[in-house]
Amino acid sequence: MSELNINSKVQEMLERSEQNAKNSEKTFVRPEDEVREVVAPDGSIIKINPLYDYFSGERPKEEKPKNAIVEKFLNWARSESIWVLGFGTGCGSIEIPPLVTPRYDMFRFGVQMRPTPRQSNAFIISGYLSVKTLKRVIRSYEQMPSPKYVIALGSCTINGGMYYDSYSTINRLDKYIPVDVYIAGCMPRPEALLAGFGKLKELIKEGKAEKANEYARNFDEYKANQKKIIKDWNMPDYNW
Amino acid sequence: MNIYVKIAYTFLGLMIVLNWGMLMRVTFRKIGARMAGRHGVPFRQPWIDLIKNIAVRTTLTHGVMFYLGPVFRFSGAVGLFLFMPILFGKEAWMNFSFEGDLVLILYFQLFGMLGMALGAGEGGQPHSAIGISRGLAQHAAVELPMTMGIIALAIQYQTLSISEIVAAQQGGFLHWSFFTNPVASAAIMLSALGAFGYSPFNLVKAPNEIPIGPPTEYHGTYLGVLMTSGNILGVMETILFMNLVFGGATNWFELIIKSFLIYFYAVFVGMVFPRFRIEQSVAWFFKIPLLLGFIAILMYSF
Amino acid sequence: MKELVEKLNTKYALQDIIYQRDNMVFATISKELVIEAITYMRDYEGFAHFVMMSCADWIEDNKFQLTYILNNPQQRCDVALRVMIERENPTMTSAHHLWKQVWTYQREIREAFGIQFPGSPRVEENFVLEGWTDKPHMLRDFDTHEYAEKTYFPRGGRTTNDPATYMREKLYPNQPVTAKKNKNVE
Amino acid sequence: MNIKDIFTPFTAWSGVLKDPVTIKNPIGREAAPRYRGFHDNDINVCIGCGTCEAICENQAIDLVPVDGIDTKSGDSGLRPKIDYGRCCWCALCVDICTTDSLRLTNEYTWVDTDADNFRFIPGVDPKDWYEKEDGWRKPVPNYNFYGKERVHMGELHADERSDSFIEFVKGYSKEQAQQEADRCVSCGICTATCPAHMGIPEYIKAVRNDDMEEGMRVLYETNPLPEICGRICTHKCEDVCSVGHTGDALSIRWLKRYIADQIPADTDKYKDILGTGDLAKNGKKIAIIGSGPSGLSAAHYLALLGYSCTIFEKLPKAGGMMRYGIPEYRLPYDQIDKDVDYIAALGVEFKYNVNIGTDITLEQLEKDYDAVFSGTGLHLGRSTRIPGSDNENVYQSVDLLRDIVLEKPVPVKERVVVIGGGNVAMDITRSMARLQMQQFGKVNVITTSLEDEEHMPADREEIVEAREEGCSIIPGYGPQEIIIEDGKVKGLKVWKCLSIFDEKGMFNPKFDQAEERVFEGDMVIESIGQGMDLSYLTEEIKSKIEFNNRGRIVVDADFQAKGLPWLFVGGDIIEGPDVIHGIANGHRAAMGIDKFLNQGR
Amino acid sequence: MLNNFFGFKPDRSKYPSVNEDGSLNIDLSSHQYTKLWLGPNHPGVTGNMAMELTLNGDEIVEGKTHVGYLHRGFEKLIERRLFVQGFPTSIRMCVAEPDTNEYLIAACTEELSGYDKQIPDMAKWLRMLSLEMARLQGLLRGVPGQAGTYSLGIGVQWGVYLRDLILDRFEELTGARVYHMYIIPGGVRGLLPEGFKARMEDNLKDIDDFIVRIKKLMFDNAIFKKRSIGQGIVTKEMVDKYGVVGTTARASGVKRDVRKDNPYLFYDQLDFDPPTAEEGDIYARTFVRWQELIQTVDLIRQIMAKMPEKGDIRAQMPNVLNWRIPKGETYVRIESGRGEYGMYYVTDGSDKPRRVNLRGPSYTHGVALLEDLLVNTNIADIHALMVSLQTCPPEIER
Repeated sequence: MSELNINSKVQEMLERSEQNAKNSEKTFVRPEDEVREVVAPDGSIIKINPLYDYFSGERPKEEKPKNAIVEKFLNWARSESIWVLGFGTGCGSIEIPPLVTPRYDMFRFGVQMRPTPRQSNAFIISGYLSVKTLKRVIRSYEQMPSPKYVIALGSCTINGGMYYDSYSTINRLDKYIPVDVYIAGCMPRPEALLAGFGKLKELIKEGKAEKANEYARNFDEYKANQKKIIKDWNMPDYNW
Repeated sequence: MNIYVKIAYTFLGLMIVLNWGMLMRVTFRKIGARMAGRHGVPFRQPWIDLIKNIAVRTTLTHGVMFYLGPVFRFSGAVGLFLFMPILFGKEAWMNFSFEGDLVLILYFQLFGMLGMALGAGEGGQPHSAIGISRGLAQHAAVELPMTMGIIALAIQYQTLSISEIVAAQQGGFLHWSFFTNPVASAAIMLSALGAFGYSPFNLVKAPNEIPIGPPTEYHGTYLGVLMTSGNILGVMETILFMNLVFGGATNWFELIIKSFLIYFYAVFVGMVFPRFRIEQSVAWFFKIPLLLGFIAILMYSF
Repeated sequence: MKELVEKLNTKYALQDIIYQRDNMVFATISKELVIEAITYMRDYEGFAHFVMMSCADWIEDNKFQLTYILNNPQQRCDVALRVMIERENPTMTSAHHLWKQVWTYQREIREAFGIQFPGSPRVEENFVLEGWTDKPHMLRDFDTHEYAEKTYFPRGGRTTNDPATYMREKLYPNQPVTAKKNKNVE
Repeated sequence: MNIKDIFTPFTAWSGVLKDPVTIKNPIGREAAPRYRGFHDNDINVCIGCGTCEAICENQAIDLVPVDGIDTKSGDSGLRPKIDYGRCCWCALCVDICTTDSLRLTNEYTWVDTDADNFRFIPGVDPKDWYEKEDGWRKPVPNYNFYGKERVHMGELHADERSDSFIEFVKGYSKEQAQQEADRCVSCGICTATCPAHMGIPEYIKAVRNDDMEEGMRVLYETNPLPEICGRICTHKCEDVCSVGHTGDALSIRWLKRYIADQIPADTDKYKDILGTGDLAKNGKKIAIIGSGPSGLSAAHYLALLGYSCTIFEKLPKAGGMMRYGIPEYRLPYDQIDKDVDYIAALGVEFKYNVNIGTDITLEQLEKDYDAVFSGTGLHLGRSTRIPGSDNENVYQSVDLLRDIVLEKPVPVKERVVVIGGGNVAMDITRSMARLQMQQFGKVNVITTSLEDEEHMPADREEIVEAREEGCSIIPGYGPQEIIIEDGKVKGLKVWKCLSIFDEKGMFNPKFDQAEERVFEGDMVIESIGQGMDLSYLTEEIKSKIEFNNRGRIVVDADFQAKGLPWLFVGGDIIEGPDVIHGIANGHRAAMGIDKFLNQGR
Repeated sequence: MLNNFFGFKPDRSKYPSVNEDGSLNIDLSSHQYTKLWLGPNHPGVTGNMAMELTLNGDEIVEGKTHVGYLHRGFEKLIERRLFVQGFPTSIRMCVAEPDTNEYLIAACTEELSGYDKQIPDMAKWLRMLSLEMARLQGLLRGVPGQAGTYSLGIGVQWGVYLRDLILDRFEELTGARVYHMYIIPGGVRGLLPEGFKARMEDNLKDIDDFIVRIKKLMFDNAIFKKRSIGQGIVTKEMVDKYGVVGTTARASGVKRDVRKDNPYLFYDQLDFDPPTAEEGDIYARTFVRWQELIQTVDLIRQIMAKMPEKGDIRAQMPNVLNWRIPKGETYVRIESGRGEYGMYYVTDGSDKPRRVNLRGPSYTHGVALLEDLLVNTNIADIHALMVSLQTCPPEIER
């Protein structure tokens, strides 16, 4: 049987992560995720790194808009069909139920909730993010297909808000993922949230909501910031 | 009829069915919203969602089967359409229905689900896997009583052709199988609840347990294809039941009314009932509709 | 209430008994006796409801104060037992066998204060934090503001002025004055 | 499971035909009238005290300078800038706002793509929600974050005090002082207005903490006469107190007195607390003319710096105007002695009954000492120069007050008219009332002033207390003539005063002749201001130094007389009349002397 | 019967076997078990919480909860804030029912500083009103939410709409929708606005109607009954063993209600009787909560009828910037919509607290009890179980 073919990029990262693991004093890799050698059915010994094997190893790609006229039409469609990921990351998520219920009814405006990041294109960061959640947020954000938008609610995402001095929550969201629209408030009322969706629609229609490409462009910078605070990076770098 | 004209008609029919499916679904979403006291999505929303999904830039795949999942489902839906007589007595809208199409239709009903099983499995998402295993389990439970009912009808009308079953029901609503063979109809219509995938039998896609189940990993164009085939399937299921139980349709207007009402029947039940757990729903299908199916077969076997 | 406290006092030598309310008493008990005392109270005095367990850091006395609050649902009274333990290598006997939820408290206290509870289930697992490398976060000498400033990129460009200092600089820059900053919040 | 359970849920379908309850146009919907939305600040009312910054738990508020708003006494010139990346809209800043200028409107929609925009100065940066009337304001009465009412200071009742010169203000007890100190919001606006720039919030904090020794240290940093100042200071700080904008100003003066009162009159104890036990001498000598506030203050700070000071005093005891101009019921002599004794204990030499110019000349002082500080004060009364004012029964209040202290016989008549509306006028009014009470058993003093009741320069409580003691204060009249019959004073003719200053702001009173009154009295006391006596300056010196258009010696920022580097001048003759100015001048002159003498090194 | 016939219940006595130290012997590589993470990005998990499940088919053999995704370190932050500053901070500890936190921090500081006797009556009535309104809005989400977990969404829609109406009343009274910041140490921050009672009464009438409708939709629903009866049973013995409180305890036949047992404010002047049930399953808990909803509506009516028209809203307290509380400690508990909700408060004589520790019902319900109840349930029932235990993660991790 031929040698198992590993993507050269993955191979490179695998080696680097092994190196990192050796160098850093405290690692947070769970025992079951550690790099280990297993015997393949044919008797050959292969090295597996579960963290990397779960996912493919590609950086996010910058995806340029197409032809201007087509893009304009598509942007209109995108703006009228905003699918929001149902991930309540902070207090602001308490204002989501009123939005999907009779009083405010955001379905009227083409805004719907989706349960999985793969099908969503808008991410509401509803307030503060603890580092533990941030890790999941980044993961979810990276799983969302481009073009994707981030709406940040409340003071906490702008400059730390009420938890500016907390050891557990981040201060500025834009250091970790690009943000399209900020809505002031602690927390913003549903009406303000709808106004935020209105603003997002405008941006999309104007073709200005291209933050997903910005993330791809400045990927290393964002990653460096993320790594600075997420010590337990128990998931791969590039999980595209 | 010329085969090219036939193909053109089929293609047109597919478009009509697709758009009718979207319109019907969005209408029911709006009815549901009304019940809750809100307006709900605009009528154009499904079309915009479809364009949006096609406009999604990132498409990533987990492998060949991941690609083929939606394709299988789409072919299942199209296959269902191809061999289903849509309007009775209009040659142009009989599609490719033939003697024995009933068997093929039953097969195509399962075809999409199997495709999804393969695709979702390759997606690697455990929720999809759970969803699809539930889906297959439930589908099996649905198919059994439904097949029983259909066999009873086949025995009653002594044919395996849908067109002939429809033809036998013409001449006033009292000739419908619904009235001529209420037990088999009941078996079919009760299991139809499961086929439509509304509550209480929507565990497959339960968004608040296993985030929408099999299609969890599907996005962009894949999702667009899934949505399209879902809409076609929805209409085709209603047309199947219409043809089997409610005497088919002779014109588009009749088809629209009947399919709407048949679909409404699923929504009517689904809106006010929570969903069954998978083993509960399987048990339910095995208890009531299966029993009715047996009785129906027994009634016509002797 | 009084009788009960006296009974406990003779049995377990309570100190610093404070009647916070008519039906709530705080008392200090020695580290060795506390598990025995709460077991006794649960089994014989009807204190069946374990309200909570908490820890406070008295860094100036070099002590941790562990507080066990028990409630008697029939008599509707509470007894809170304080235990003072050394701040150096703190260890406490686990009480997870008495109530099912106690291990959660112990797991949290171990993470937040670094107090060890040998034998408590899953006590070594992280409770709320993930990948935490600093000292236990609830200790008094852990400065959360400093940590946040250092770690989380606070948005720059902010300057503030103390009115008194600002007025001095503006109005009488060269005059001898007291120049102490007097702010309530640093 | 029964069959009913299958059909009952379908009743939910009955709602399908009802109209939706959705809000038709939710974006920008008006919030409740009390809603806590975005901030607005009335910047003309705001004084930039920074209480909002202090209470903000999120550090969302910065105080920043604003164009067009000047820093001045009672207004820091700063305005709150709010970071909406921090704010949690709790409105604690509104609830504590000392001037009620800050409020929240009920606007709540602010969507932006740039996170750096969420910072603004309410009331300054243009925002479209300022015109909204609704929003959160401080709740209805009985909702205060700090005490609005001053803790009442115990006083002797008017009946008890009106016939004696014993001190009638009792001073705070510990509880009262702490309660009063608790009202302080520690903004520090007052320190700029205080001429001595005392650390007012710091010593009030010491009162709260019941740490009198710390309080004393804070006091002595800028003010070596706390006992005196704590009683008779003109408390300009209280006029600008931020707490006073929507309530009673803090009794800063009484708190100062409270601190000083808690320390027993023991110079060793003082030295112990203030750490002035052994002061190294630097061998230089300073002469100080006059033992008033400025002289004592200069002596104190010079002594701390190691200079040997000698104070030359014309009168038999130290204190200057504080002793000889202020009646004992306001400032008991033993309290003056308490402060003076401590300064003397620092090694300052006092030479009493020495008259500069006659006993020793200024030139002599220049030769014997390294520098001279002159704080001779305003000891000459100023006359109204109205007809009849040259009568022998027309007196100057300064002279009478000095005579009372010197225990010289003071002429007391049954009916007295006092001209003047300042604190000195009140002093003489009340002193005469006491003397009348002692002599005749009844009070008949009429005091009149140009200014109307609201603009009288005297402290409110002085007027109120004077009235309690039976004096008639009739403000708003301008004296025209002292009516003299047979060489005896019969009364004072006055006209109603309409305005005091003209459009240009010059002193040019206008009267309503129609409203003429005559205040009957047997003696008239003029108390409209004091003048300085510079007779001790020789012509030679006078020729070297400069005088401004008001006849005052021109000094630089260090109170060094222009033209004569060795001569420093301060106190009432430069700025005043006011004890706290004197103290501040003395302090700064001391620093100036130090600078002057150390320039060579 | 048929379920047993088809053999859906696995025999847990055979696997997984239990190790000596009490842990389960689960070998993932045997492919007999699956590891499944539910959450935190999961619409079915209440709040932001994760569950690490070990599955055997659809059944859970071991469930571990993971919290901390909403951890903000409140208890640390409050140690850095003045007593009055602590109150806007504290209320965020539980977003579902923030007023209880406000009341607790106010009550603790008042008790320790000795001002608890001086709180004006009007303020106490208003506090009660806001606490009951908070309970009402919580129940309006919670009761239909139980059906929502089984995908019966209409009830949720009705409930959240009515909750919005209550939030409107909150907005009028307190100036905010969700984080009211109304109960301040010393009193409250405003009187009833004009016409409040009439508007409230209108909303209560709507809620009366809703109570009837939701009864027909949920409690007389065959499938809801089938799903919830006999699920997630908390027995009477478990109540003390796990520290179960509130409606969850009452649904297991243990009548415990702080409002009755240790009356605070003016609860002793109100006429009410906490509803109970014996079964202890999800249905019983939901049904008890539904009765509680009726009772809360009645309580609000009673409070509005009994409260005076006017009065002081705040006691004369020390300057908030300089407020110091002498050294002491206390534990104050109240009955929130979820049960006993307490705060342990330690002061050291400075102007900031030494230690604040919240004891929320979710802390026991959502970790220890939930983990044990999870065993042998179906994945489909996790969400229902969490909601029925009223798990609120922010209150667990704070």
